[in-house]
Amino acid sequence: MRKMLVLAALMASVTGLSRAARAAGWNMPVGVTEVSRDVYGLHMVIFWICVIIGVIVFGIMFYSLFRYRRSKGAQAAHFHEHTTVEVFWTAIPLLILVAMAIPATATLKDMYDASEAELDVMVTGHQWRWHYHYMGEDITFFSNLDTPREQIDGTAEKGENYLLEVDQPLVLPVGRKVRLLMTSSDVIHSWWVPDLAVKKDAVPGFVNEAWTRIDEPGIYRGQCAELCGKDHAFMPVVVQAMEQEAFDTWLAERKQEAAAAASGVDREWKLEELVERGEKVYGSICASCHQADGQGTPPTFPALAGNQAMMDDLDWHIDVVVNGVSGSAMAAFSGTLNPVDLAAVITYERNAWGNETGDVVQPAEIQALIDP
Amino acid sequence: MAPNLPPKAPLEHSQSVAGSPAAHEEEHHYRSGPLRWLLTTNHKEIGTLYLIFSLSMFLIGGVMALVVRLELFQPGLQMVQPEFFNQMTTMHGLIMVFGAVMPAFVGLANWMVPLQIGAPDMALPRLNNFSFWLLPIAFTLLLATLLMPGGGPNFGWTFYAPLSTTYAPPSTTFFIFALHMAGISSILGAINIIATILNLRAPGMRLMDMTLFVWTWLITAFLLIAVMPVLAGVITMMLLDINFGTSFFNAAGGGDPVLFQHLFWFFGHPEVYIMILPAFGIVSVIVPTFARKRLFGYASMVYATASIAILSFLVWAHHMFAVGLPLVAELFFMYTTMLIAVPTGVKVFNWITTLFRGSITFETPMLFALAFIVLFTIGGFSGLMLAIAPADFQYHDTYFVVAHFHYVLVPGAVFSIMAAVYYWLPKWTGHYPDERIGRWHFWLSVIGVNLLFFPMHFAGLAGMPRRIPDYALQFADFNMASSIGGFLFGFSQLLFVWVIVKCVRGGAKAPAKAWEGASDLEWTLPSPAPLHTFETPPDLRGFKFH
Amino acid sequence: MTPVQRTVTKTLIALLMMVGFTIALVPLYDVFCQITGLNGKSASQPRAVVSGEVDESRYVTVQFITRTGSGLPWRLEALNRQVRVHPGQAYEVRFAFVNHGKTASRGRAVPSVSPSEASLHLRKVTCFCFQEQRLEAGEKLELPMMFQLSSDLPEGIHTVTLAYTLYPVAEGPVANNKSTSMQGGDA
Amino acid sequence: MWEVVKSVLSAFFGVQREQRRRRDFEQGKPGTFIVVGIVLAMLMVIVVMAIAIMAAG
Repeated sequence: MRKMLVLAALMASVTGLSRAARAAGWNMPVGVTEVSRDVYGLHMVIFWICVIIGVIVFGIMFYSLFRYRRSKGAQAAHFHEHTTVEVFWTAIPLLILVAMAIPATATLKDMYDASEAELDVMVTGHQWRWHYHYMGEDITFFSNLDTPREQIDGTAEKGENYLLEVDQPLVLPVGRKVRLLMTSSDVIHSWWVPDLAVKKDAVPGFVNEAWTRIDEPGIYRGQCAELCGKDHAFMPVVVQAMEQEAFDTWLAERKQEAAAAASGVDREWKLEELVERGEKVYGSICASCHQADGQGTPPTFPALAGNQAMMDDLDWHIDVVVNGVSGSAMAAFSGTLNPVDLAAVITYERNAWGNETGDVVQPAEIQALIDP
Repeated sequence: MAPNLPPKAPLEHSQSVAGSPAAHEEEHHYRSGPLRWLLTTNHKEIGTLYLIFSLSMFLIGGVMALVVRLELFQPGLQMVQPEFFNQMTTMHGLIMVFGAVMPAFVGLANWMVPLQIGAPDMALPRLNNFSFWLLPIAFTLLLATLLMPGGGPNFGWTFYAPLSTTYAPPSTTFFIFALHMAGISSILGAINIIATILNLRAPGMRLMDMTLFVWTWLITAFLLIAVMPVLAGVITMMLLDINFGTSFFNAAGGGDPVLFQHLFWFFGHPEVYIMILPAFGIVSVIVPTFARKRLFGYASMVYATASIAILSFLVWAHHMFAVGLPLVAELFFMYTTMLIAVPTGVKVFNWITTLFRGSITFETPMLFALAFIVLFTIGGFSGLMLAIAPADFQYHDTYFVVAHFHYVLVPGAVFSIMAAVYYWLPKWTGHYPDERIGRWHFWLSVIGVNLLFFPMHFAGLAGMPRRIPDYALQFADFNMASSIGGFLFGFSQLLFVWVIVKCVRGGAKAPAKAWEGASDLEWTLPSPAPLHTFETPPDLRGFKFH
Repeated sequence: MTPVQRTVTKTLIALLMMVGFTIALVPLYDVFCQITGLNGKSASQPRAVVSGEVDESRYVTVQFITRTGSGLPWRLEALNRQVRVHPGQAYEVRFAFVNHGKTASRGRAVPSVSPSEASLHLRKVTCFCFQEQRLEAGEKLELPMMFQLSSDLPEGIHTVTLAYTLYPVAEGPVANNKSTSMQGGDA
Repeated sequence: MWEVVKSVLSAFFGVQREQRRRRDFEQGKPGTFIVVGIVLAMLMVIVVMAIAIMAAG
């Protein structure tokens, strides 16, 4: 009875301890999906197994170090072999491992079963932002880091979600199985949200899949987990989970917005309008490599300010932005930006930082180019 | 205890040494100055060169780590830009793995393998000289890439394609050449060690009479022969992809970036054991000495080492659980990885049982060896956690992994090297290392290393990815603690340098058998060991091994 | 030969074997991928339709995703974005290639199948991905892709995603080496 | 032969009795042990693979 009490007290203090550790942000989050809870469970089980083995092994070790000090007159014994003991300490870990492997296998199988998903989202890694495509809904957008440069450089106070905030989060409905198809347009990235226990590499040329079913509405933050170059630290993942109705409303709004953003392809745009819009696009898409001042970081990212080759050859400039450059970090933006944004950013680049070409690229021209 | 000296000189022993070492050693016997060190074929001098080289690389790589820790002291970008930060993490990893830890073990092998098996020198002395001198050239080239346009390698020490091919800086070709040279050096070193151990053992010494340091090195050498060609192959493919338009790792040309990771880790996982098996050997030699008791389960230790070596070829994809392997592959690699914990556990149990009912003293080498056992085991525990594939999705590529492998490599491999240096310094210099400074070095290192790496576990679990120059605010406390620990650990290594310099210059005279409980063959030689030892092999019939 | 030379010779032979093994690993990996479906690679050669039983008791959704890599002014569009098929049933879908560039160029669509286990059970009878395409400036080309999911497709798979990424094929002799001699299976 | 297999198996787990080891090293040929070791290692791979395939269902 007393043993039971001691055991119960021990258990209580242990769970209390792990809860405290979690609350303080010292432990893995339990997360908001069934899978993430399973993973957390596995993590804690294997952790406590390690702790128990550690206490026993280090206990014996420190006891020996203390008890058999020569300064206390210890005389060395002469044994150096004991088959029974050796078999015993080989067999016990083996059994523990087998016991551990069984639940781990079950959870892994669960994680791999992406069948019967109700929503498919294509996730594409770019240097250094994520792009989301709601398949079947024709909604696509980039998700860029939203932390101001001043906070990173230390000239402004850092916000609560420093480096973990984006301009447009991935919005998902709760309670529905969502399949995430991962790929990349350049190097290998890895899409990770700890609260969902989803981490999957985005490999260029290949498609990986993962899935999640979020239980609670909320905002869940993660980061790119695979070194992908200079701004690897600056491409967070933010998932906003909302109730089905709210999600449907969001979806409808998104579609309207997309239509509005793409509208005006046919009309004639003024230089100032395009430059104004282009500056925004440039800031969120291009500035991470070519820098806000257009100076780039040669030799990897060429300067745009004062780039004579670019200013002289309008067609080439358009081609590079629209179709990208093979084997370089310059991606093709024809599939990810609408014609208005493309025209705007090209016009901006030709008229900013002293690049006074006065060229105006009309969205209609780009539209004609992409869809002849 | 002592072998029956002088020996009854079986002639075939000295004849078996290629090209009779006595003959060509004479030619440089009278040489002095730098040329002597450039052309030396003596295993002790080459061993010393390796160790000095390794120490300087350890310090250079350490400075790079301090740059990283300095930047990570606080959130925000203060000291360096991300481009340079990535070069620092990459170079730190490459230099520590290929420039510090591996050459240190080769240096120890050069010094101690012939002394522990009663051989006059390494089997291939001239090759030995060549394989050493490749290293300074390789690492000068590697360091020089930092000054090239576009900077040095910035894609992590694992250099995953296509970041290291299509998107790499122009200096990558030089990085590949440098790595090729370091690889050739390792292969030649391994061939030499195998030839020495298999052929130059003194008469009467059977394989199962060898010390565990020699045993673990023999197995390590075979691992090197097996996997270094794979590394050479994979970097050659990178070279072709970058400069000759092939597409091994480029999806655009029909290649596969994941192939790179399979090849790299097929080399990389055995490489991990290359860096830890000799450490097992060192600890298995030091612990019995200061416990004054025979090593428990010698045969088990040898078998466990061989077992780990074999299993190390079957676990590579546990580094790639998140890459999108099919379920069956994930399960296979999860099971094999869990299996490898068993022989590793056996080793730890054996060391502890050796301590049990011993007669223990705590000289500096013993302190480092004991810290090794505890801290390496902690690294082993986190390794076991990482083996659980579903949980690995959360740990993978976070600071939890950084904590894991640093626990295995710093208080693991590096502490074992320090233990070995303290242990054998009396034999090398004839003086005991200063015990007081040694203890300061030990305690500051232990405190520093734990303060440095333990908080990384928490940072990783809380969600901090590795290889980032800037991080979210909830990781700030962990990183500040780590950085303080990093500086403490880093600067306490100056004490190590001081102890060594002091010991070379003088100190308490050491007798032939410098440690009371030591029983291996090297302790039958005078301290310091003369330049030429065992020129006529000792007769070991009747010698009491381990 | 002295014992040392013998040992060194043996070690060198082992070393050479490992070098050979490393070289063999690249083609072996491709073979391995195709046998196990690792990485979602599908066969690079056309295969014949197996006329067997069509499993009419269940439907599998097959999705088609098209993407364009950088450096090629093309667009690839799946004219049937999603089809529902019975395992065992042969089916034809159509894709449109458009070159909106001002010059002729060559490209290749690299396929990937998800989940990767499904690639073992996917038989492509005709596919534009088996060879590179050449399009004149402004040319539009419609190409068929005929496939069959074998009836032994695992029960658990309800959706198969086929992704095609367009990559440019550079003009000139180097490019030819690239896609033919250096790579065994080009996925 | 059975003795060799037993020795190699116990080696896989890193457990070996001094007596048996002495006998192996005095009587056995290294070649047999290496061959048996390789065969058993392959067998182990196959067994683990089979378990994985079964578990994956």
